[in-house]
Amino acid sequence: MPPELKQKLRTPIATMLVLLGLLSVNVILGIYFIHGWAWIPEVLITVTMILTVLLVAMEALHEPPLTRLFAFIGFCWVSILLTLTMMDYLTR
Amino acid sequence: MHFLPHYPAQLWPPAASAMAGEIDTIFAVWCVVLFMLVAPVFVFMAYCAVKYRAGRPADREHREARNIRIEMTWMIVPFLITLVFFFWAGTIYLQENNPPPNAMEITALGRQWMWKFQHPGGQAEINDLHVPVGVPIRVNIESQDVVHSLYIPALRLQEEAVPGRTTELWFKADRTGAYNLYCSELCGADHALMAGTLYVMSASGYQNWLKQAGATQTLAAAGKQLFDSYGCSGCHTPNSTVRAPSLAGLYGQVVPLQDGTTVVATDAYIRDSILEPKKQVVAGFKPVMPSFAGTIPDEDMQKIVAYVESLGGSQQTP
Amino acid sequence: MSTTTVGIKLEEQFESEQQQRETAKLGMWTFLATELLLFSGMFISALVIRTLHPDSVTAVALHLKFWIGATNTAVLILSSFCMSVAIESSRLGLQRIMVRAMLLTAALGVLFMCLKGYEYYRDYVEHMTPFLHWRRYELVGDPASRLFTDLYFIITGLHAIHLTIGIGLMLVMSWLASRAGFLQKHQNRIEIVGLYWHFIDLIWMIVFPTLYLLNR
Amino acid sequence: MTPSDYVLRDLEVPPPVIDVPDDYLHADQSLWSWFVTTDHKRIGILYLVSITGFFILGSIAAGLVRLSLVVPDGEIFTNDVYNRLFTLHGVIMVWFFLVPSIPNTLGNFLLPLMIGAKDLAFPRLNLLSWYIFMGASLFTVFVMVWGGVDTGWTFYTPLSTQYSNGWVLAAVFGVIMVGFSSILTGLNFVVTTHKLRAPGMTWFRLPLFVWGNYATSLILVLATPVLTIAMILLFVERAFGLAIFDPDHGGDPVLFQHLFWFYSHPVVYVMVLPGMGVMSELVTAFAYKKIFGYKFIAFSSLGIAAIGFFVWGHHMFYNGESPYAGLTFSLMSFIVAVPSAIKVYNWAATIYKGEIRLDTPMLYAMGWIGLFVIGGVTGLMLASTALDGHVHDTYFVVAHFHYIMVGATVVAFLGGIHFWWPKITGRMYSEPWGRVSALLMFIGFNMTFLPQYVLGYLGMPRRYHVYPPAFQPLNVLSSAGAVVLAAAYIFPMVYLIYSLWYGERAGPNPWEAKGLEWTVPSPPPKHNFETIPTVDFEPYDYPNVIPEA
Repeated sequence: MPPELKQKLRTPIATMLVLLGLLSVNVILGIYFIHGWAWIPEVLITVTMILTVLLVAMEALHEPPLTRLFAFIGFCWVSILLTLTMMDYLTR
Repeated sequence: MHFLPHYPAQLWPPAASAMAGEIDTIFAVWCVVLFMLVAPVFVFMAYCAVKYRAGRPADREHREARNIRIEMTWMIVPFLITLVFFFWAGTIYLQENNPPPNAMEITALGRQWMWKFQHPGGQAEINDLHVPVGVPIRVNIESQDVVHSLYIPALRLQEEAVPGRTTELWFKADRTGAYNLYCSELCGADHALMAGTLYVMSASGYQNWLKQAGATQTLAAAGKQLFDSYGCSGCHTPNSTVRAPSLAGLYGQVVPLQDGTTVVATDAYIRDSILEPKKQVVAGFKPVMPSFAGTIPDEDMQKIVAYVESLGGSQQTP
Repeated sequence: MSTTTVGIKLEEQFESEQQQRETAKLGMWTFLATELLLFSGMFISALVIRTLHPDSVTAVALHLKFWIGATNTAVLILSSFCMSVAIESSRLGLQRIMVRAMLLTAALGVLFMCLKGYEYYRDYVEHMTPFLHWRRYELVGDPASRLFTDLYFIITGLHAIHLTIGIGLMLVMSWLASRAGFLQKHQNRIEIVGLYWHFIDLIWMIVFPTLYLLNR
Repeated sequence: MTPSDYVLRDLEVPPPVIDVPDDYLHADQSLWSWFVTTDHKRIGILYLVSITGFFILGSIAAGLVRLSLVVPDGEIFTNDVYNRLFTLHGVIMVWFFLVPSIPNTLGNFLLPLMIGAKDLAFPRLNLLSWYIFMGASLFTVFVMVWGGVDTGWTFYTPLSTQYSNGWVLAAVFGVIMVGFSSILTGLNFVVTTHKLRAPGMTWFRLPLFVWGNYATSLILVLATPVLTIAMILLFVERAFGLAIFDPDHGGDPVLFQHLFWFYSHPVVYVMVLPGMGVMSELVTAFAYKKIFGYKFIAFSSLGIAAIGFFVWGHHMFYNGESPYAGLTFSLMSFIVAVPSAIKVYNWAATIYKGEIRLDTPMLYAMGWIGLFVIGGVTGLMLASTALDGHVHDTYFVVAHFHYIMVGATVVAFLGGIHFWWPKITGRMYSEPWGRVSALLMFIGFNMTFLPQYVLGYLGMPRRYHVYPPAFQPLNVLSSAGAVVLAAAYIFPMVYLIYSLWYGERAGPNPWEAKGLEWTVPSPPPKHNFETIPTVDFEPYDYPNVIPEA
């Protein structure tokens, strides 16, 4: 394991640990907190996990702004589909 | 074909309710706006094509490539004009979506290729709907199989019959008469035959219709419509392409079966051969008839059997 | 470790290597946006079914193997880490480490598939497979539960298909990358495959809460 | 080229012996070279040939539907055959002709030429998308002709999943596959427009056709996956009984409608946006004048693409959708009409004080503007919620979307084909015949679809095999119009193919139009530009003041 690779791997190891940590928090929430509002922290944690993978693991942070836009445009369109469909179902 | 034969060819559909009149006014004003927007475009283009034709000397000075003021005006102004229609139509849409509490309830059941309407008094009718004039009526629409859509042009209204849910449609017809009623959501082969007639009758007319409805529409007459809609007429009529035993004068006859035995055609036999056709196959015919167990509810079965029994010697083609 | 020069073969419609790299990355990101929208159609269906039939969805969620789902998520996070190792070493030209890291990623992918297969087997044993009509369905009393169970099978099935494609891609890439001179010409491809692999992990990170976690 | 200076060919003179130039058409004449080409120009022509074939097939299906509607009791075809005919017409026209029509033919051919690139970003992907398109479409057309599908192109569940006995599974599989082809093409165009522009070609120096094509590709990339998943869910529900939309198990058919229309409304903008792109080119070239309001038109393309994703609920005002959702979708539908209005008025302003040459493309362009305004405003009528209660799923809707799809997209497609024909083939079509076909199309089209507006308001539901006898006169008029329209389609096919061999040679810029594609020789060389041009001129830099002749 050459030293420059070890130096380069610092961020991937950090992301892995962060992700595993968040996962375990979610798992604990899933096991012990089965109240009505428990989904709010779980969704927040999932969103943070997604952002870490997107920005750090897939290096969207170091990409030119255009690629970053393309990384997020998919999520915007999902939110369009989500909000308007749920608006129909929730106000029916 | 059960469309109204005497439906006169005219260029404006009859309006049978106040709300229909209001929707007509929206449409009329929209047509004026359409004309206001389309005509100038055509006239302007013709004018330019003539005036600024290549080679014709014309004043082509100070031609701008952009003019924010003009562009903003013809972006905002048409939008504001059209937005009026959003609010106008929106208010009616909201009225359509909350029926008055005291409305008379009618349940409409859409099934592949027929409508079945059930009046509060229990009277049921196929495809046609008799309603009193001037009374708010709420139609609760259900579907038994695919998505249908109860559409009454004269009331300018339609509502999809979504299986698994009850959707509703309400109206207050205030002009008596007979109006067409359709299914406007594609629902299979005979989507076009799912039509019927809405009879708006005076209050008294409606009452005595209700009284007779129980009696006149004999089981046999109702059975005949069910006989068509379930597709029995597809095979069991003389001119059908499928070879199937004729039902003319069947009731009470002795029927030779495939396995050599014979059976008397009682209503139990007719009922059984509808539910399990393959059990007692008539001699000389192949067992191709599908079983209707589970698809025909027993109150319809009772009408169909009554119809088959009523088939005298010669069977008139439906 | 001979740090060989790392670069890519310029295709004729590009002006510079930089342009070719960015174009390839942009193309991959656009494709991943379409994949995200593909899966989001199912996530929204899951949400709609949950709003229409909350209790039957919870009934099904309690039948799902929560622990296998959790370990699978961890397995994919590890595989995504190995993929980062492969990418970093490919940038430094360390061919052998890169190939080993890619094989490890593929191995973790296979481990995920085995766990998934075991989970399906457990579902089969627990009569949680409504679409097998010859087998009595566990919650036959509650028809609406079928919707969520079927959606569970479709989402995890489609994700598994994508993962199999990913593993296949990874094996082919590692075989190609193990040959001499690969990194001089096609280092960019490792990054593209890496993006795809991270994305599969990202999709599973949405699948895990939607199916297993939120409805408990 | 005004008719006065059109010289009739002297037939006795033998056609000049031409040495084989090195342009993309003659570079390699073998059939094999056409099937493995990665040259965007050849793939554009491959698409042109294949979608013309599908257009003919779809038009035949439409002709038979119109024939069947001549009589009210539908004696000509049985109801099953009628349902299968309009489904065949719908699926072919939507997925195998309209979606690929302008982006995949003219877009493929012109995009690299207009932005000054040698080829698209991913040439092999471009060829792969053609093969996927051909495989999927031929398979689906065979399935729908041989087996027949009677669910309409909308495949509404539970009819398509449980009650239809047509070959729905195979057709749905075909539609999923053709969706991949659109995604790949869209992806290719988006990345090419971003990354492969010539030095100096900033976004505001791009021709507006490229803007339209870019906005279309964005929609293709962002909408098609949702169609794919809707069709996959339908496929597995019908094939393996995995109940998702199945009402017997509490599933909601309206959920399928949501997923389907989330794709299917943006896809109608995929069909019209490239037409708008072609329009900007035609109007500026034949009015010989700078475009009026370049930025407004460019951003309105993006506006339509973005807002187009917020409006799909206006197809579902009356299927039990909540009234508040209905009102929101209705409001968004009114907003999405604004960018279209800007474009139309800006083109009218471009024509004002121009140097107008009424050649065939200009006739198509002017017809386009008129028909699109009618189509657009009737669309707004449909978007007003209460009015939709009356005219939803009637012939009013059929007339509205034909005014947009035929009146706008097909007219722009024909206008674009005529305008760039000399560039694509190096030959000039015959101008008088062109004008005849443009006028004939305008007449035939209006004769076919204006009566349908009236039929729609009278309350004739769509997809009806039999209808009340009172509607027969208008239906006969519409069917007669369809015959004239068919003639207006056959004309261009004849004289355009004729011009391939007998048309006169066209120079690099027969219309004296502005744009990078007109700076290369007429059938452009294989690699478009010897040296990639640096762009320092504004788009459409027609002289501001016409020098007096």
